[in-house]
Amino acid sequence: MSKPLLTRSAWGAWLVALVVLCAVVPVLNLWVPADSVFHMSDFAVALVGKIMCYAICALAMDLIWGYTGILSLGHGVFFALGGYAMGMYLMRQIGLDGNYKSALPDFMVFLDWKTLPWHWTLSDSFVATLLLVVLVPGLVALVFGFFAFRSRIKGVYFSIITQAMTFAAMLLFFRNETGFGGNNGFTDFKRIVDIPIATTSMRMTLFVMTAATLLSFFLMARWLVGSKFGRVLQAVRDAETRVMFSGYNPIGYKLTIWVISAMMCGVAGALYVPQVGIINPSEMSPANSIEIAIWAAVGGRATLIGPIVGAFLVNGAKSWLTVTYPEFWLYFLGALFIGVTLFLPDGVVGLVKKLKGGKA
Amino acid sequence: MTPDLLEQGAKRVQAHVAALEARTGQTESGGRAAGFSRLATPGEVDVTHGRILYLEDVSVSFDGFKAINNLSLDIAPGELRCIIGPNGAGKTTMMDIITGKTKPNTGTVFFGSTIDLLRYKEAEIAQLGIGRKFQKPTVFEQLTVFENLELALKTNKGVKASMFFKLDSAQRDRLAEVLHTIHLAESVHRLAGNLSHGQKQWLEIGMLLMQDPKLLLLDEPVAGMTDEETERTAELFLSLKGKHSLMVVEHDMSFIRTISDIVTVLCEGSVLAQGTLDQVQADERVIEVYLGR
Amino acid sequence: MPKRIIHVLLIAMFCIAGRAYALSAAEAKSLAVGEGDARIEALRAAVSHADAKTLAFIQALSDDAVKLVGETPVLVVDGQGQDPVTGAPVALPETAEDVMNNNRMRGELDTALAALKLLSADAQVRRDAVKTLRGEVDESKLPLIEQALAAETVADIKDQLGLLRAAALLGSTEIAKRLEAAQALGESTQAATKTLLVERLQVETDGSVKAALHKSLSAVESRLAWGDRLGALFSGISLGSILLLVALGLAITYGLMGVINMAHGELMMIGAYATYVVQGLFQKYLPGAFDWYLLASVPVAFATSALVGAALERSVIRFLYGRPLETLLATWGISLMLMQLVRTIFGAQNVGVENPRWMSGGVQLMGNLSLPYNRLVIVGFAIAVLVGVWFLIEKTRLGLFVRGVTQNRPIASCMGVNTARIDTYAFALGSGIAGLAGCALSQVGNVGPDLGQGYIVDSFMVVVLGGVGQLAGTVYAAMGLGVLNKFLEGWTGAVLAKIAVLVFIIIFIQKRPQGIFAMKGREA
Amino acid sequence: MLNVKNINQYYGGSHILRDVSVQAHLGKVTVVLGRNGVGKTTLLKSLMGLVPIKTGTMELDGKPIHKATPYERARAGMGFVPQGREIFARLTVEENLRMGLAYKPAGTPIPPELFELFPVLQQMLHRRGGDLSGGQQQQLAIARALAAGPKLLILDEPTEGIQPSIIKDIGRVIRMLADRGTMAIVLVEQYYDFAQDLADDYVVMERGAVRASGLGKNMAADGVRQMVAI
Amino acid sequence: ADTIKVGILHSLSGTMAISETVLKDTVLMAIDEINAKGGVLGKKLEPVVVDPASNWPLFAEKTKQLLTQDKVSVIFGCWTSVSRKSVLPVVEELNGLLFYPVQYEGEELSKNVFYTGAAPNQQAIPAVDYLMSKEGGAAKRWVLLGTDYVYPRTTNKILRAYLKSKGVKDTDIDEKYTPFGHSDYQTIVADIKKFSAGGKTAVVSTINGDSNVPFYKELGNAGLKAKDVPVVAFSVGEEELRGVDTKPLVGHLAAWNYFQSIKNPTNTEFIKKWSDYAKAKGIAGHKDKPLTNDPMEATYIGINMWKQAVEKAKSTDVDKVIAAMAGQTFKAPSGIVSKMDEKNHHLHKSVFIGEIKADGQFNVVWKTPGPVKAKPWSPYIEGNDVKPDEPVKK
Ligand SMILES: Nc1ncnc2c1ncn2[C@@H]1O[C@H](COP(=O)(O)OP(=O)(O)OP(=O)(O)O)[C@@H](O)[C@H]1O
Ligand SMILES: Nc1ncnc2c1ncn2[C@@H]1O[C@H](COP(=O)(O)OP(=O)(O)OP(=O)(O)O)[C@@H](O)[C@H]1O
Ligand SMILES: NC(N)=O
Ligand SMILES: [Mg+2]
Ligand SMILES: [Mg+2]
Repeated sequence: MSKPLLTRSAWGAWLVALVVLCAVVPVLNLWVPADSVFHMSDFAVALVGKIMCYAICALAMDLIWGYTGILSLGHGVFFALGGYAMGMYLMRQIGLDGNYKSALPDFMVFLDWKTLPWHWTLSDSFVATLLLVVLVPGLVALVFGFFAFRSRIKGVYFSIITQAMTFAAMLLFFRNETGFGGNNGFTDFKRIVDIPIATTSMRMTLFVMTAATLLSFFLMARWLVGSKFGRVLQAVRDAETRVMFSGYNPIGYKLTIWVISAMMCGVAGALYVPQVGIINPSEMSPANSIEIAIWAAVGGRATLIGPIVGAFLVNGAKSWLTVTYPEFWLYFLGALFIGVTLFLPDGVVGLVKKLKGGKA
Repeated sequence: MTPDLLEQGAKRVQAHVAALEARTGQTESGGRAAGFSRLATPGEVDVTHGRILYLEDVSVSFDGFKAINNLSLDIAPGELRCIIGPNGAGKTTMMDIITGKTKPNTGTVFFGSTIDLLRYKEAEIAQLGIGRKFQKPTVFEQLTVFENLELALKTNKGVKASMFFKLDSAQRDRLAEVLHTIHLAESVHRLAGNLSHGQKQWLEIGMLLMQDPKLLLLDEPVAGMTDEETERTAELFLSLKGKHSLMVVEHDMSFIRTISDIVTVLCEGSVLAQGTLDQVQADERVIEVYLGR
Repeated sequence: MPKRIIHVLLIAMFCIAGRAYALSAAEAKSLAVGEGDARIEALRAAVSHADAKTLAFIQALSDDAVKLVGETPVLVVDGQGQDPVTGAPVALPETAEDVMNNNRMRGELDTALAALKLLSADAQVRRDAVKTLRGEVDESKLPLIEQALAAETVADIKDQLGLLRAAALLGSTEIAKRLEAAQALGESTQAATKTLLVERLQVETDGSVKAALHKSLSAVESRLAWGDRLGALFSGISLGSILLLVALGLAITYGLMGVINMAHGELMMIGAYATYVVQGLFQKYLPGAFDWYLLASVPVAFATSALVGAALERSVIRFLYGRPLETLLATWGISLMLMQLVRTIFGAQNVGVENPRWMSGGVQLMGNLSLPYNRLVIVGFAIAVLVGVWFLIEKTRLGLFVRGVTQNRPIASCMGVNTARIDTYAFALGSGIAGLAGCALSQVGNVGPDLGQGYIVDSFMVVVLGGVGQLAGTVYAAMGLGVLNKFLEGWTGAVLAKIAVLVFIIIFIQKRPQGIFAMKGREA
Repeated sequence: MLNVKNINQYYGGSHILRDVSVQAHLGKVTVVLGRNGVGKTTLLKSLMGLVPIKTGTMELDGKPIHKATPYERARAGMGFVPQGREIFARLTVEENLRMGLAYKPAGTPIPPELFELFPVLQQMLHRRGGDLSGGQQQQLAIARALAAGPKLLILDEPTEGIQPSIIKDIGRVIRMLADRGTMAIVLVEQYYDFAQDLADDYVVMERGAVRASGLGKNMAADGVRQMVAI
Repeated sequence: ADTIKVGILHSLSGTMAISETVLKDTVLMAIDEINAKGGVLGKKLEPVVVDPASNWPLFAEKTKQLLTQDKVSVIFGCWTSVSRKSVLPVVEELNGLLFYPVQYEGEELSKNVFYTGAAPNQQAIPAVDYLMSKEGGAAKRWVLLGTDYVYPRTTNKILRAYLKSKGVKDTDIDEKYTPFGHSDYQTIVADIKKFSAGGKTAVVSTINGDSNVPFYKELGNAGLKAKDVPVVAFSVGEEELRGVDTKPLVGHLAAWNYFQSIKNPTNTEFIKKWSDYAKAKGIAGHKDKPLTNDPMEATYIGINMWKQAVEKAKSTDVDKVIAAMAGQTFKAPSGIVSKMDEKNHHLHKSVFIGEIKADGQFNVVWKTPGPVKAKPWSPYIEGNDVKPDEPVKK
């Protein structure tokens, strides 16, 4: 009865997405002349790149919320931790090119710091940074999740303590003493692996990497939820006691998916920061974490593809409406959320399925 | 060092080892390594004392209300034990205690003679080989019947194992067999949430069968079943008897009659009477509190 | 304002009448125009021989009721110009400028007035005057203080005057007087005394006086420390009562009904804006009763938010029962829209809501512990709302139905309960209470479109920490967090205190995974 | 009294009730039998208006009720004991009973005979419903439905999980209530002997349709026991 | 194109909307005014309004969009420093032009940005000087109170160094921070009260927008009078006081480069223009009670100077406009002829100290004798002495 990872047509769609994102977009952006209708502007590339990072978060949220039934209001923190890990590296890459021509990041100089604080030790190594990007969110999630799941904290109690964590983390990072640049965070990046960052080709490289990451995370998630592991997760969501009495230790399962989900967000954050050029504690604001859940809900929970669609839909709408209706866009966005819940209980993807099902 | 010195040393060592060996053979446990009891093999239930489940002086109270009161009870391997008793006697609570859902205030609960159940958590207890059917049927509503059974299947239940799990053909056969037993072969791809009450009861029993536990705790398994299905359940339980130990809580006396050897009557948290069904049915106190006239 | 002038005149008649000097035009000018130093010198000189007119003029200066026409000061009485010396009416041209009094000048004016008021016939005026003079005295005021001390009959004022005298003597050139003063000041309960003693200590040369100063200082300090502790406790309770108010409505909409109501904050905001609107109406139509606008706005805030809540329930929420996570999404949308709606109607900026006069000031419990009326009122209000909610939920049929319906909607309906109506009532009630919270918040904080955003996280924390659906838990959680926060804040500063409280919540939930008042029992 | 004609009901796409017609009369117990999953519960839920029916009519005392909401039906005099007890877990026993009186005027006392019937409820009056044992909850559910004195009492497997002596009591109560002649009773039951003892009329369902119906006293003769077996 | 596009990048939603919305309207008003006089270089200005929604990365994204999609010639925008920091790399990379109208902490100088708000030496230091003077109350002890973010931290760092240079001991300085959105100032105010028992104390407040109302309400509650413990604020203007009952606050201070209450013909005209505009456009809040404030003035100066520079350069080309900006002058509503520094992209500004009046306006009690040149690199921060006073090529 084992299901294939993807059906044939889904593989087809996946491949098309891969080709479009990793080959067509670069061509349209880099080689099609700017005045051609087929040209894809840098701005559009940056926008799509950013939204793909969000989509990774939404996908991660789907694993933990959609499939396991654990609503995290703390995914923004994992995202930001990944982002900060990358940001520290990017700050170090500025080298002596900062305002103060110091090896220390500028904000440290003007706050009178004389040496790098201990937690910056590994930040000059790219390899270490790549590790930190997954390990730091992973470790935070592991410790937090271990205690929470062990204490059988469930439902909204879990959601609320993740929110408390989020809020505490945000305040902590706001403090200048914490050593992450306070509320300004990190900006003005110059290089990544010694290659200038503000070039079209570097941007495209980041874009393609993000696309590849999103698509492979999608496959990984498919595989996870398609395995018995995934079914245990859904069983945990439905009847955790029964899971225990069937001989599974739910803690291990919850913890595993929780950590995986956190790490995915960390990776998303790390890809996000060089593309948008700033990371600061407002990424950890409770509202941001809630938004991730909203993308997942809009697209359709427990569908994997839904949250990705949701991330694109909501953020696309936001980007578009803040320009076309700067004073009214919140009405549209609010109406979208209400409309989706009232009329599309299974999200946008649910609607598509229904329409398809109706025809068949 | 000279060769003879070496030799002397070797002899000393030999003597020492021999002395040690001689001593270990004289322990109370008949020469087994540990001096106090038999070697406990993890995951193995030691039933050499003839008891698979053993409760002694267990009490539990909720906000001052004694739901279980100095309860002592034991069950032999392969036995099918029926438990009856008035509503609120503490039958479900007793199962809660055995399966780790409720921690008693006092008392001891042993699985076999070596496993102190009070030290384990629910999932561990289940893996030790105790399966349970709840009074209110609990199945995974958002999963299909097939998936419900697959999850219950006795196998390595670790995270990694689950990720890479594939049904082998023996397991597949077993699954088909159970599906047949519980009459849900036609509903195999329906969501469990959409089953009727009785169907859920069956599915839950099926999950227990898949789990293949040493001891099955069944809380009102035939509630809401037709008489005919009740009979089939009785057959099923009788066929399990011997290979498994069963503890069945029921209020359906005809069902109890079909399956029972020994019946234990629980009342106000402790054992009121015990014996064959006829014996307990004749007991005035049982008639008074439970059967009615 | 005129009342005060009359009052001053009375004082003047009683006490200072008969002094020979009268206010001259030159004097008036020197008081009103020129460099600060010169004006202050003129003021000090004037105090020593003030007559009724001088006093009235000083009072007018302090009340900003003097304008300059060119270089000539003119009294403004009921919008009309008046010559300060002759009392004759004078023209008040458009171009007349205000006399500029900065803080320093205002302080001097107040001190001067207070010194003169020490001799008032009204004990309360004298008491206030002594209060004003605390920390402002020097030897130049000594004669006045001694005169007042000699005439004083009311015990507490006399004690205070004694301390005032001691304070004035502390700068004396005679060691004996300083010693006496230093000893006397040990009795004080005022923070201002501490300042005095500290300042004196820095310049004091005499050993024995120094020792006395030290002794008095530590006596005063230990007295003050108690005030500080109680003050921190009160701030904690006050913060707790605010947390309670913001959480109570949520305890219904979320705790009982299970709606993850992200628009809760916006319902509070609506209550606050309703208060603002009522304030505006009073300003416009009932200026005489302005001080009572807040009482009127309590029911209005409740009704407005309750109506909005009812409308939301009827149009959106009711389709989402049993799908709590969907309510999160929909109410988030509602919250965005409500905020923007308020921006569209009232503008993006904050609006001003004033404290009514009876809510300003406070009761002085100790020298350094005064409990502001507006905080006290809010504590009382929170208790009243709590009792009301408790009664409604636990003791009335409506409450029973609400609890029944929220637990099992279809079955409640089979019992004959009109569940749709109960749902609407319950949600409206929760929303209305949010409105009440908004009304209270308007008295201590911002009223702006994102008023609610600042409280939404806190209110959920309180409800959840208390145990969802547990009213008593909500109370404990609110008070506990309030007091904990305030004690930590005194110790670690606001930022770390907030972080510590959040960490505390995380750890606490580990110990009690269902909140303080965990739903005990098997079906938890 | 109750007249149900040709109702059809669907869950999503699946046709559950097919042209079901049932009657119940004052003073009579109508027993509905059938194997698991044939649609008995669904039928009762349709009667209460908890699930919508697609076609068909229902009349209570000659008035159509199939368009009424559940609470209107309750107010019209229908009392319901659902399968699986469905008591209000976080309300006390007393409050559960008071919910049963919801449409009576405020202050209506809980009928004392309920406590005579189910003494355990008196003992546990202030305990939370969810903490009761399964059988105690079932008793509570029955008492709750009786509290308001309905004209039509609908019971879905009321003996499930109840100790024999109380089953006997419940049987007596049902008989007594019916014999008073002021109440019609619809009883879904798996416990055949219990059902046969009580039945004035019977209905056997199979796959969502009525397979047979008749007088209770003819049940044995009609071979109803065989019908509910395979 | 037949129009010149002007980007407006102010938050219209989210936490900063409270402050920023009015700046959007100020730009729109100025654009109307310029267009009414025939536009610039014979072309009308066309505003492109976007809402970065108080979301810092969105500021960068919108900037990119304005510059590359809409191809605006100039952007007026940002309030918080972090939004500016977010935008900075984008305007530098795409060689855009940003006018930033808010007082800030300095420590920055970009070729592509013109800073029309105050640097610390144009606001903070004069304010402290005043409070130390006899007229200001001769404060000896200092509470530096701010919201925990970079602007207050940096400003306080500068102030601490400055106070030290004036002989103030560390024990006489109490630095305190509150989290963003902090709304309960009971403890802080009690602490200030306690601290002030140790000698004449002044409070320097860099509390951010939204927290000011609860802070001032608490001050009023606690009966801390301005004559005892004056509070001087750098982020509280007419707009912020709109939400406060000012009666208990009379005498507390603010330091700005502009107050609505300043009397001169230019300001009278400016206020009238704004009132008329607010009424005509029905701007909520302002149509009933029009208020002007320092960032509005800075915005207004900025757009007018930009217009003059474009006309001087006869082009909207960014480099040419930047060059033409040097030394631009404009008759500012504050009453001076404001000059853009030849080199450092900051305005020369007069500093005013105002005391709060009962009507929510400010009473100017002190001002600098003339315009002060900005020092974006504060000399009180180590290493800044060697910084060039002009943008360096990157
Ligand atoms: N968490 C609890 N809080 C309070 N009382 C409880 C709790 N759990 C069980 N009880 C009480 O303990 C007693 C025993 O309950 P239990 O469910 O074990 O009975 P039972 O024998 O299974 O009855 P039944 O046959 O009706 O299922 C009952 O009176 C019940 O009300
Ligand atoms: N919510 C639902 N959605 C879809 N199908 C359902 C739903 N509820 C019940 N069913 C199906 O409808 C059929 C009838 O169910 P119902 O509960 O009425 O059976 P029943 O006769 O009461 O059985 P039992 O004796 O087991 O209680 C069953 O096949 C069941 O699987
Ligand atoms: N630059 C400011 N005030 O944040
Ligand atoms: Mg039981
Ligand atoms: Mg049924």
